[in-house]
Amino acid sequence: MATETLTLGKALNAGMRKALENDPKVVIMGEDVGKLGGVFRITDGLQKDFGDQRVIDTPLAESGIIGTAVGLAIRGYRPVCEIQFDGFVYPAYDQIVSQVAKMHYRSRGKLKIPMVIRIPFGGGIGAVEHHSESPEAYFSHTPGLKVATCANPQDAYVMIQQAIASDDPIVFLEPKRRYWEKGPVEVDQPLPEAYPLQAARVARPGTDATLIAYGPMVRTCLDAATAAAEDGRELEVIDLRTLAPLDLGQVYESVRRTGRAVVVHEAPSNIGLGAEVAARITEECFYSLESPVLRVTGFDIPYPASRVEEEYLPDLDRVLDAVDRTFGW
Amino acid sequence: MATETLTLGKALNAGMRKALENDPKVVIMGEDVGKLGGVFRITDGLQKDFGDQRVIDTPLAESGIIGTAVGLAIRGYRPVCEIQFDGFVYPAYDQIVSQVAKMHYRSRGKLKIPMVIRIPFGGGIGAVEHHSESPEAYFSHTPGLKVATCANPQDAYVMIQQAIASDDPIVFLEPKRRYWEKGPVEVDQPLPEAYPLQAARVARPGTDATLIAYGPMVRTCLDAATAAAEDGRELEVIDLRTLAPLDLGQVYESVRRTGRAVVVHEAPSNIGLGAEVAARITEECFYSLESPVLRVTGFDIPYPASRVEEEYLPDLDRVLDAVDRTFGW
Amino acid sequence: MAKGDPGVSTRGRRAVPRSRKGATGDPELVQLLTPEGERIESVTGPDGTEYRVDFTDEEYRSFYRDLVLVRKLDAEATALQRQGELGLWASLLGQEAAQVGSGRALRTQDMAFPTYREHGVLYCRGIDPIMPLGLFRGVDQGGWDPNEFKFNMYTIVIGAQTLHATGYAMGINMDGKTGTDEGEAVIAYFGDGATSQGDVNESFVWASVFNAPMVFFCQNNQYAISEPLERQTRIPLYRRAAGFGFPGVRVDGNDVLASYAVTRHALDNARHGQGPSLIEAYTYRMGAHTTSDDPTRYRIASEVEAWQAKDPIARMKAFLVKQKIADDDFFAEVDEQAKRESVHLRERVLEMPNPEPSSMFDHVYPNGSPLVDQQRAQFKQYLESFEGSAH
Amino acid sequence: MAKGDPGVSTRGRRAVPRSRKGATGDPELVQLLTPEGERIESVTGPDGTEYRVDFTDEEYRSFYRDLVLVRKLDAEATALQRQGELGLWASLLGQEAAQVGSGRALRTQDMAFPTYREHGVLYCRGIDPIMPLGLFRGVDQGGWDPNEFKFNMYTIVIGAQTLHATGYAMGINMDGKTGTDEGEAVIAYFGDGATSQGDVNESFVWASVFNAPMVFFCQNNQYAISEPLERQTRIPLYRRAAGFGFPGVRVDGNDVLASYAVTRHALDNARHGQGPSLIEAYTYRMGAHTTSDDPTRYRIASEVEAWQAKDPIARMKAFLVKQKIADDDFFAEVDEQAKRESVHLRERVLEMPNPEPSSMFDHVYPNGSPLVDQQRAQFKQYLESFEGSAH
Ligand SMILES: Cc1ncc(C[n+]2csc(CCOP(=O)(O)OP(=O)(O)O)c2C)c(N)n1
Ligand SMILES: Cc1ncc(C[n+]2csc(CCOP(=O)(O)OP(=O)(O)O)c2C)c(N)n1
Ligand SMILES: [Mg+2]
Ligand SMILES: [Mg+2]
Repeated sequence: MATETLTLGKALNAGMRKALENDPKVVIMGEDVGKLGGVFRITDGLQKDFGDQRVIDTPLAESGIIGTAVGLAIRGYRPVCEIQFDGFVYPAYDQIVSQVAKMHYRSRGKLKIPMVIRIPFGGGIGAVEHHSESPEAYFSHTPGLKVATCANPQDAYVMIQQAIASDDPIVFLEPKRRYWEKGPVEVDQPLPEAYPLQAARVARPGTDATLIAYGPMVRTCLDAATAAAEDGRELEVIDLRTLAPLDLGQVYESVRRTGRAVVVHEAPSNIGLGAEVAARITEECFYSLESPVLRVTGFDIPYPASRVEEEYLPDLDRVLDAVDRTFGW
Repeated sequence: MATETLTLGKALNAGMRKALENDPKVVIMGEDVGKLGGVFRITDGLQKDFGDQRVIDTPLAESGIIGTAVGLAIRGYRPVCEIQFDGFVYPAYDQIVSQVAKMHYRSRGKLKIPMVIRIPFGGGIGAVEHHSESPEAYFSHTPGLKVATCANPQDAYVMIQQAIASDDPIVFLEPKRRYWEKGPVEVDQPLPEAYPLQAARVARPGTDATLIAYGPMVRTCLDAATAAAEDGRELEVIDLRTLAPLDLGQVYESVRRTGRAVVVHEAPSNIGLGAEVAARITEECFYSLESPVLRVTGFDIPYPASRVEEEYLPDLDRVLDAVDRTFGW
Repeated sequence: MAKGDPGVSTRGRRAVPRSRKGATGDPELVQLLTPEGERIESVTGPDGTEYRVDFTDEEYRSFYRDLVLVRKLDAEATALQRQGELGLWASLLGQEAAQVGSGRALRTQDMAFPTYREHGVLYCRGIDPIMPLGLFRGVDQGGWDPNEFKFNMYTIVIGAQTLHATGYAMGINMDGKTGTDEGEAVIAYFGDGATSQGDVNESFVWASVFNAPMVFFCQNNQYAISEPLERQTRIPLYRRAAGFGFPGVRVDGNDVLASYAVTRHALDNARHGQGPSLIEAYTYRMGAHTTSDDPTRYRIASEVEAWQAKDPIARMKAFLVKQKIADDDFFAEVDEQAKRESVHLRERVLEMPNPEPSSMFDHVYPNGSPLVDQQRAQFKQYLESFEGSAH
Repeated sequence: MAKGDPGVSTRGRRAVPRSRKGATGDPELVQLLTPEGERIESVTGPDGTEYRVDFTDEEYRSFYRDLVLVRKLDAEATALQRQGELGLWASLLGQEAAQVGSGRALRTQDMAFPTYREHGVLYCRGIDPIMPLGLFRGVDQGGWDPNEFKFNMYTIVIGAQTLHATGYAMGINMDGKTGTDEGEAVIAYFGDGATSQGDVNESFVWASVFNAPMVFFCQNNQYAISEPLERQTRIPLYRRAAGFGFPGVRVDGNDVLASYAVTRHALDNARHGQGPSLIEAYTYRMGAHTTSDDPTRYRIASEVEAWQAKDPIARMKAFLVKQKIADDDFFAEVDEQAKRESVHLRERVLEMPNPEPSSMFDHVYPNGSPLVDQQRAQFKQYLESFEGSAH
């Protein structure tokens, strides 16, 4: 099998290219996805090679992007919509939660909306307001949507293809601060079955406590685990990958072994994914827990100005501090 | 003090009337709020008495309602916006989460947006799609917004006035299936200080387990407690009232006594308020808990057709079933 | 299956007694049949398009039949709601001509995107009128396949469907399915109130930029629930189109012939690659917004009476009578059929079963979800725990 | 404090050499100063409005000064970004005339709602150009009081501010503050791309229905990041207004005099109770969309060159020289001032302190929140736990 070293962004590009090649019904649409290749260049070169009927520069209107994509899906297309930044998905919120999420249900299964909504998400790139949001809880709380994210180039490459091949509407969150991180990608392995999307994976095995993360925070947790190992503490890191529906079997198994868990995400704490993961772990592993499940998250404030974002974002130290607290409970 | 018997809907009307009388900057705006008095008649008679500059029938566009209300707020008005039904707030989602929630922060406190966004929410009235949603988690997860709801006429009357008098932007969720429930209202008591909004209250004291609810589910939990009492089990019922920020002090106190807690809401379970309440209780009362905090909620499916909504909505039996399970853990 | 496709703009087969070139009293309004039942042979729209229709007697009668049938079925649904058999009903009363005219103008290959009120269009598409009643009864939320019927599910969120229609029409272009008589076109229905929504205006932008083969069909029934037209616009709505660079026309929405002619023309333009256009069907909602509404709170009886005089069915009947196209036997027979169909509808509504409670867990995702599966299983178990008990 | 208020449409004080009635080459474009620096005495807009300006020499020079200053300050900000002192910069290069013309047309009592690019308007309002730099440096997100400066915070979400502007203008009506020369008016800035957003079109609906005293000022700089105008519209943008029932006009956005005249006229109409209007300032974004952008990917050099020939400053300078309104000393002095101000700006940017980390917890709510307070306290405690450690 051919292995290439790609950045996460290039892996997404390669995955979409494959999808465009394999299925003539796949179309990519969004603001600046054509000649520019998107502001992050994730669609770079695709319009050139597949034409402007397959890779469509749209008017500047997010509700329009998602709403017309619904119409294209009704006609049998498989639209892959790019939202330029996390903070700009909200004009499309109504179309996403009231239409995309519900049409299959409304039609009692007669209609499928095989749409992927790609959103670069999260902070850490020094951007201005609205460019660093983590909206995953909004979408994950919405029945009818699936939500996925990737933490490394290999997953990016496979998961974007799976998402496009799946008949479920999928919000695909791309960890923008990791776009430039490189890793090995097996480029011509056969696509795993479209469903289930990649389940959670153990990113690093460990025995003393369980770190649960996804997207951009997986790297942070892996770094934390490396640092902890130097102090003789073995942390297991689990990358959730699919955020809705959550796949927590491995998490339960891990927590039953370790007795301690810390969930890490950038989004605000209050009613975030961490709350759900904590509540479910507690239900499932009640008698195994040595301490409550702790959360290390963004604060419950609007995403702050970039010069303080490093203090806002969970980092290695805050993760290890929480681990310490689980031991001191 | 004068006590009147009012429905919850009439109590809201009376509260808004007071607010319009007391502050010339208060304006009510929304679809059909004028002559019609709103589809639920909550603004009945207000346009007649205060004129169409104070009670404004707007074009049919929710983003427009909230967006222009932001502008009015910048000019010093205190807009009270009515969204006709829960399912129609999403076109305004961007204005709410990116503008209303953030302008105070963006201006470093120099600008206030004293806006109330009234939304009838929840199911149980036999309505068609989009008319029975429980969007509270979306707003409660959003820093910069406060979220409140009321469960009886007295609270409706006081809290709507508090919300209007507060400088914070507040999403005010009205339990539409309770609009017609009657109760005593002290109509001329002085308005408690605008902030804090009414904190959580013990709606019924008890000793054996704690039920935590808000809005429409408070009545359901009170009924469950009555039924449980017949079987010799005393359930404490706590009405949260303010959903963001959550006021859980009384909840912790209660759970420390009872050792068992069940959170009840109509919204889907996954990443709902119940997850947050459960996660926080577990953190705060870890060693007091006899069983994990359980949740009784709507299912993680789109709100179903009305002929099955009774099976979808938490009811007395499902609440008691969960209480039983906390005892059997 | 759409109803017959009589031609538009062909030579007249019946000499109509009153033949007048140009518009009626209102120069902005395309009309081919006056409220008194006088035929106008042809009329020139604001952009110079000449509209005329020439139907056989048979065809004229069938228009009348459809109008009567959709009104009667609608009345039956209202009655069913009053009797508690439906949770809600959004009546089309007064808007029959706009719906039958436009609905019959669709060709078989065309796709329609309705709101929640297009029961008349649905009927003209040849669809069983029982289809949308599940939604109003509360036993489902639509539940049909838009592609099977070339008729999207009802959309309740105001304006959302106009973007779906536009995307679908973009797909027609992408499939290369325009440019011939067999070309496809889309019609998007919406109300006067909907014209204020961002989505509707975005759909105008997109349709224009992508030259989407579609017709925006706005039934201006003068109200959005309680709000009169002036809460949405200060100029006639058809002129909105000019702001986006495509043609707009106002048609007498109580005139089934003009509604047909204008829609057919616009659809045919679209299918031939000439892009979108907007039709404002000027009409009136004679009844309440829905059965939950009380229009006496916001409009006066005299206004309703004035519109009563413009009734779409009365004028068609007057025309048929004056022209001796139909006699009393015919009218009686149509009434008879309407009655039969409405009784049949009622019978079937009463028989509509309630959904199996656990079916609410079905069709959340094409590929399913472990969370939903788990909740379904728990729910069944929970229900079983009551079996044998007094519950 | 706004700059001086020279009159519009008053009698000329200086006889301009070339005086021509009517439009320039492009009949849709209002122009009072050609790219070659020729003055056109007056020009008649599409709705018959006659636009003319008559300024003193002093005033003409001050326009030039503002143009040069805003360009220089903008260039300094771009340089600061290149050196890592700003995180991002959205340059106004090429759009100086549209911004200075419209910005100076505002009267003191008027309120402006900018996007993220209106540094020139801000300058003309008399606001210290340092004000928005905190946002681009990443030390704050605006942080000023819109009411203090009669200039709203920059808005990044495309189009959102047009609704805020409309609501504010509705408030002017509610306060009874129109109908006199002291009446208030609002200007809402947005780009060509923004015209596709639902919010912008909703603001057109609302402004029209409520007769809001406001001017929609669209800087059509031909691009929305990489997307050329035809991705947003197939007709000239100023015509959008007609679809909503208010006037629209296209002005040469590289002509500071015409930009002033058209804006002043529209604002004065608004303040006198004549409602909203739309101005399309036809211009060109000479630089990148922002410092993050690479325009070579989507546009060709020759296009940029063609617009170079229409430079707003060059034409003003040519006019001043030809008319002997200004001499080399003046131009040197202006350049000197520009340099001084930009150096001063730079110095102050470098001194801008990073925010105290725990200040991020401030101003989430006017009335505070126990949750935020708790997190602030925990955060401080956490930071303290490192004190003395190697961290
Ligand atoms: C986004 C949204 N907001 C509000 C509503 C509630 N609502 C239902 S129908 C209606 C009025 C629609 O008026 P119009 O577009 O003129 O259509 P009509 O009902 O008159 O046919 C409103 C406000 C809705 N369904 N969707
Ligand atoms: C709702 C939203 N979507 C996308 C963006 C990203 N974005 C920033 S500027 C821009 C282009 C704006 O074009 P235009 O309105 O013409 O203004 P210009 O930048 O040319 O002045 C885009 C797409 C945004 N800021 N907001
Ligand atoms: Mg209507
Ligand atoms: Mg632009």
